[in-house]
Amino acid sequence: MAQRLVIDPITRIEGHLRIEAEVDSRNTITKAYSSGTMVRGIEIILKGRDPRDAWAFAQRACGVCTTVHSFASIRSVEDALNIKIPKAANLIRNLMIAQQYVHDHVMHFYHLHALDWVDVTGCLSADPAATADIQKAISPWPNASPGYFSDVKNKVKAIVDSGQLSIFANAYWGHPAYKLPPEINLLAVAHYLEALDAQRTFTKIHTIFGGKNPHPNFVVGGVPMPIDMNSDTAINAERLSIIKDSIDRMIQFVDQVYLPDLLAIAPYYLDYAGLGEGLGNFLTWGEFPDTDNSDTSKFLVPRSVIIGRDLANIQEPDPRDFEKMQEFVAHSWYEQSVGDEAGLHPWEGETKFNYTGPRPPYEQLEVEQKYSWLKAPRWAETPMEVGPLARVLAMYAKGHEQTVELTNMVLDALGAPLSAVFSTLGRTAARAIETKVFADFMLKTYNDLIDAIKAGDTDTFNGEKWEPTTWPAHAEGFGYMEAPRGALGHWCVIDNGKLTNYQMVVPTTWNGSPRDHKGQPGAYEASLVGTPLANPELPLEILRTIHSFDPCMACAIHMVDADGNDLSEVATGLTVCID
Amino acid sequence: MNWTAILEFARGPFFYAALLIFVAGMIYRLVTVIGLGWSKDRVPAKGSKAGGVVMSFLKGILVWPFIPWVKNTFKRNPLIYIGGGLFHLGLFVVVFLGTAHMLVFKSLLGFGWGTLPLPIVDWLAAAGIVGMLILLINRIIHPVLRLISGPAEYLAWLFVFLPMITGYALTHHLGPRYEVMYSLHMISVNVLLIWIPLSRISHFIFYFFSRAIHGQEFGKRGVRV
Amino acid sequence: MTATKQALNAFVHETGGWVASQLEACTRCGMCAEACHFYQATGNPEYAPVWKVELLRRAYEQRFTIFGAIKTALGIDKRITDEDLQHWSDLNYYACTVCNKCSMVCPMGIDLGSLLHGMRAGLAAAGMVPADLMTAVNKQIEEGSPLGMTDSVWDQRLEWVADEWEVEIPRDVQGADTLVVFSSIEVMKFPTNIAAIAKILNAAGEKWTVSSKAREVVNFGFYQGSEENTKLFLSRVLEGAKELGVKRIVVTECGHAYDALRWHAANWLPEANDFEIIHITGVLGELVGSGRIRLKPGAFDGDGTITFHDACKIQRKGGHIQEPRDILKVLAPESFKEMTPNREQSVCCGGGGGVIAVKAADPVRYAAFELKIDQVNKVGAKTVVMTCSNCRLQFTDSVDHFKLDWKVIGLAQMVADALVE
Amino acid sequence: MPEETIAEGLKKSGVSRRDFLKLSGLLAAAMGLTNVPPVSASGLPPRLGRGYSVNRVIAKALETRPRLPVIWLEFQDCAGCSEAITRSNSPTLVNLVLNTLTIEYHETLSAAAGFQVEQAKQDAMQRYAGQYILVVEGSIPVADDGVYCTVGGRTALDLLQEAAAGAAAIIATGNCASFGGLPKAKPNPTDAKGVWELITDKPVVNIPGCPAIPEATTGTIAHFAIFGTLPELDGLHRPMPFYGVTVHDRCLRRPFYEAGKFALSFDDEGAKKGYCLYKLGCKGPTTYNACASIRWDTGLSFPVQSGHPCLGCSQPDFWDGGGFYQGQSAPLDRPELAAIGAAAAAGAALGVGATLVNQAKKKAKGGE
Repeated sequence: MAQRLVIDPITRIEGHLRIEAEVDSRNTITKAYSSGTMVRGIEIILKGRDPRDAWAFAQRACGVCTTVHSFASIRSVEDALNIKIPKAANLIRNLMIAQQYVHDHVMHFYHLHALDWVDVTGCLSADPAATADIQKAISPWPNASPGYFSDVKNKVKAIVDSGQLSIFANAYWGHPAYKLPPEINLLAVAHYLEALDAQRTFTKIHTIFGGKNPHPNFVVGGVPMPIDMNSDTAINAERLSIIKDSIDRMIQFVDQVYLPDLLAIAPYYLDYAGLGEGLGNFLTWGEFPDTDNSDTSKFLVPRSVIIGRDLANIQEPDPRDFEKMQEFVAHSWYEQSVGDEAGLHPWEGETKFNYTGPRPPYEQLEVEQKYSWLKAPRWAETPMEVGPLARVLAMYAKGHEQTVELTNMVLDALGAPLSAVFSTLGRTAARAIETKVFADFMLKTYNDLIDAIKAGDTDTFNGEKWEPTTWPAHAEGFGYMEAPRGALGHWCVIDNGKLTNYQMVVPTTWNGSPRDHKGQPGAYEASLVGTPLANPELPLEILRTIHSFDPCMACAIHMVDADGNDLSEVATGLTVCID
Repeated sequence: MNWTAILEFARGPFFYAALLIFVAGMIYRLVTVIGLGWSKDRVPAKGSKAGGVVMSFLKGILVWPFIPWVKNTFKRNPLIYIGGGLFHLGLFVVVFLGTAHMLVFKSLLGFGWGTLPLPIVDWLAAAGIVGMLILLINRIIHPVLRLISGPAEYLAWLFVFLPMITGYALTHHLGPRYEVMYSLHMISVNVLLIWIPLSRISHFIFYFFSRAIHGQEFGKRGVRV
Repeated sequence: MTATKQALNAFVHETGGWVASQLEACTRCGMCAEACHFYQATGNPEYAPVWKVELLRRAYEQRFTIFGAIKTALGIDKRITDEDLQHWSDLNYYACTVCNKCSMVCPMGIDLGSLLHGMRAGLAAAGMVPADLMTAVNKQIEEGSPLGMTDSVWDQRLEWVADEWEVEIPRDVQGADTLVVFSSIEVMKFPTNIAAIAKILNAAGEKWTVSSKAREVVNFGFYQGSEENTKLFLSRVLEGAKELGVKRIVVTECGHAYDALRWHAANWLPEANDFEIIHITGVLGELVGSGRIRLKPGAFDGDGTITFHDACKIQRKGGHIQEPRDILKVLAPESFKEMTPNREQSVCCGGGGGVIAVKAADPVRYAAFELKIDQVNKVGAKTVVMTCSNCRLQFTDSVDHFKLDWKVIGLAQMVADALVE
Repeated sequence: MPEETIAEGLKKSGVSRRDFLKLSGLLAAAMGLTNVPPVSASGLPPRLGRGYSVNRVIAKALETRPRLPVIWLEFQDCAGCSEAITRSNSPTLVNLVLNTLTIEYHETLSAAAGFQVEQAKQDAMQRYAGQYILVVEGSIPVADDGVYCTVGGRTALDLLQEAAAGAAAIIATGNCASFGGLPKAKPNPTDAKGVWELITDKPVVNIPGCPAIPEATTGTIAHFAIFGTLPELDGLHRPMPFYGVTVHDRCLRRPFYEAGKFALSFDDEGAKKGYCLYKLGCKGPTTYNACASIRWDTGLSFPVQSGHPCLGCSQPDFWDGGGFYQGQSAPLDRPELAAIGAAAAAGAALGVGATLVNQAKKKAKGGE
């Protein structure tokens, strides 16, 4: 008899996501259901607002990928009102986006994902001198002395000895699926702590241009902060120097810590190069516009749709295509005026709550009916995976030189074929590859900005269409953003200066979507199917795959059998998710 | 209930309601006054009625307020001219050329205009307040004004004075916390808005009637206004 | 009907949008008081024009505004009583010449004169008019003239004037161009004026006449504030004019009569528009300006300073401001000097509006005249010229009262004296 | 078993006495005890530091108190406040988590998960009954029996009430937990509420902001850890050290406000010269927060410094506090033309009615 595992909460992006999975007698997952259990109705709240204000509301959809919704929002409004932003503003925005990637991915790798692979207590038997030798061999990173690693080891030991493990308590330590040698564990734990401190210095670009982080400030038509080399309250040489220093630190960390660590850890988990693939369909809206937001031909990350792993036939999706870009609510707690089976393009999208699930407290959802606050977005009625893997595939297929080189380098180092990227490990590697690409792009963008300033190109705001009196009576806009977690799109409709519809299709609605009108599962649901669990009471395998999508969540997994009884008292390995 | 909530109420629904009451009230006043009937003047004119109206407005708005001392009544009661002049000057400048108030109009009308630097507005606001105090003193000590002033006159004075003094305190961060003062300011503004159609403060609308009548009468008879 | 009710009826009738909008415009600033010669002379705050129209305002607010109705119902607003009417009757008939100076200083431009007239309408309807004034009104109704100028008296006086000054005064000439209507003040007290005007018109070759029917231009109904009586007296003049088929009516040196006939008659009696109505001052200006009569330049120079008194009804309310000055510049280029203030800003003589007809008002009337004395003394004039016989009556009476050594003279008389034949 | 004091805990985790005093100084600074200058963190022997005596008090407090238990719940949140905490500068999260606090439950921090973390929470609530700090992030939706936010099949309200029952104090971090925040913005589709609206029998400290300034959250927790009391609160339950004055009061652009010099548009001459952003909609004058004094990212900047008007994110209902680019003085609702028209029509209709009555009175001669 199939067991039903209930995993709740897994957050949406930052909040609350629930997964229910059916496991067969050989402990292999046969079906999985993904459900968002928290809703705020931001789309409803946005109706009737000033489009210029929308970014602030949308931004609060997520405090982790804190800029992405703002970008999608201002771009959708700029698209609707046909606003072109100045060159320098675009460069500044690209800097902010690139910083978001580096910050987010580093934190994800170390603080959300690493402990799926790294056994903290495993480092207690490590030899600090050997660890130092490994460090020196893989990277010029300065913290490489035996004494340093000895200190780290002692610190961990002190915590373990105190019996008060604090945030490290009760995890999967010692699980047989942990395969790293003690020295690599020690190396990773040391970098876990270093990354926690280093990430605080990775937000300076946001803080300088947006005033704070999380939730920096934006403005439709450009960026809020002016450039004036002779002002103490504008972008000047002092501010630029802080930015340059921050970029250098980020690049150094990626080059000397993140990438070497990935290459040091990955060889021990090559089995995950064949697990967790999921859909094989990928979507990107593209990112890093050159100067014109809408000229996709100059994007660094192309706008693309990949169907069935076919990298030879990549199409460019049109977000304005009413037939192909649709959201479905057949299994979502919403109702539509056109019936719940029909798909709606976001410009026509409706957000009307219709909760039909069990009254809380409940044990199980009615997965044959509606079971999630997430809608099910589909491209041409096909479910899509979005995220780093989609982006790296798009850049790789388009022949982006650095991406191709890095991908080949990683594959060579692991001795794996290209097909290995369609996997849990592939996602994790793709994240590291694009981090390196975007970190270098950040430096290039910084240099471009300096050149622009030298050339007198210092405008940061286009106010021609600022006043609502200059707007058309009716306008529709699409705003994109390749969020660290994947393709994000905002569709807005403006009538008489006010938003009359606003729909956000976010990466986690793609990846974490429930089934659609045809019963097709979303990416999470599909990727889990076929995953064997060594021990259902200690489902580390589920966490590794789910976290490879970077759902940005910490999950306490409640496992319940089909009768609703507790299967176990399991502490999952996912811990210390500072993010 | 906290002051932020009170402020939101005063700036939000209360202001909204006050504004609508003001609009409805003023329209009501206009309709009832006009509805009392206007008989046609069949008397042939000696001079130009239209010219008289134009002159009356030009003088009433652009000349007399700025050179009141040419009027022989100025000497007899300078306080009323000085107080009234300062008050109206301060009021107009603060209401129309003060940044904060321009932004109110901008949000209501959809367009804005340039404003004066804060220190200038500030001094004129102070002058306006002084003007109001002079007017009050004059009203109390002048025998005619004492005779013709009832509670309505003193209430009107108070309802105009409160927004001015709270506004002044607000910009100078005097007294209690900013949002408290801001709330009081907005409440007093709302009370004023509601009070205007109920009181003689509405004279700013009927001013245009009386000036026009005045100009027309004098123009008709060929007399300089 | 009680007096109060009759007054209220009249107030209600008077209060059109025209009156209401002006009552609404009042800020009660009290500035009008400073323009009022009676307030200036006495310091009595009740003489403030705004206070004189208080009952009209109260009636309007209580009748026509919700707030006023509520206040009255709650007892906050006082209802108008007979005592009030008596009190305001005193204020309006004793201490107001309806000179409209107050409207010149009102910052809102309120035409107080018309409001004050509205007050009189109410008081008249209530019968709250000073007895002296009522006697005159009744006399005018019955005898055709308030000064006892009956048909026969009129006949004799004109006869006498024609003889005395050897002028031809055409009477009841059918088809004449111009009907000249004298006031009984001139006929009875300033007959030289009649002779002077006759002389001038004859010299100009004007086809003019007087009418036995339209023999009295004075209109005590207008002083009283009674529309009915005003119309009655106006219609007598108009009928006379109609009978003779004249084209225009010339009002001689009488201020309020001119106001009533020129600026109000057409609104009550449409036939008034069949005639051109003009004041003798306008005619004089026309004749001198066009050269139809010629004057001896400087005829009045060398006899001390001459000044001109602007009458409220003829200059400020009648617009004949420039003509007297043009004439005086010919007659006395050296000795003519202006008082301050003058023209439309001039200070009232204090005797108009029927005040001079009310014995009880004498003290305030003389008090008000003291302002005029100051004005004239300031300019050092010994001769005061004017174009209104009512002003002239007030001047001659007060010159007597104050024992002044001034010469008071009508403009027409001066013109006649300086005629070059 | 006696509770381990913070000092003992620190010692075990390899923190030296000198580092410990250094930490005390940082805590003091974070708590707004401004008479403790940064020199106390300079590494001088403590007795030579100017903040010596205050440090001693704090150090003493840390030595004698057991580590403060904390339970952290997330409801309708965006994780922005948790995210912000990771950027806390003084004290840093690492310091707090490893040395000062014992975080018993945090969906994103706890190593333990699932049933075990639930059990850990239950255990902690019993073991530390009446002693633990409950930190709440995110608003609580109460519409439709709370179906809009469930964790493990239980509603947010259910979980909050359970955890609040034994809390010594409750800290609501961020505007959502404090005042309802974004979810409560009109039309408040899920009937979201702030904690203090739901829990009235316990002291609730609000640390609003979107997100809360991390030092305000950590500083408040540290205050309780050290002194065992909460800092003085304002009328909105906000701790005075961080919410005592407005952003406007401490703003670097304030002198230009006083001088009447304003930026009229982004990137205009005024903006470049650092003029006041009031005309661009800055809500600084009514916003109580420490943005302009503590600033963000180790004092690097804050929104107004970076050219954007203050959104007013530490005030209740700031989402509905007028457009973000509408002047602070602008009314919150602009009557639609239709509303103005309706008012005018109502006035006109009443006026016409009154006129009919008045005309009737005139015809009837209006007698008494």
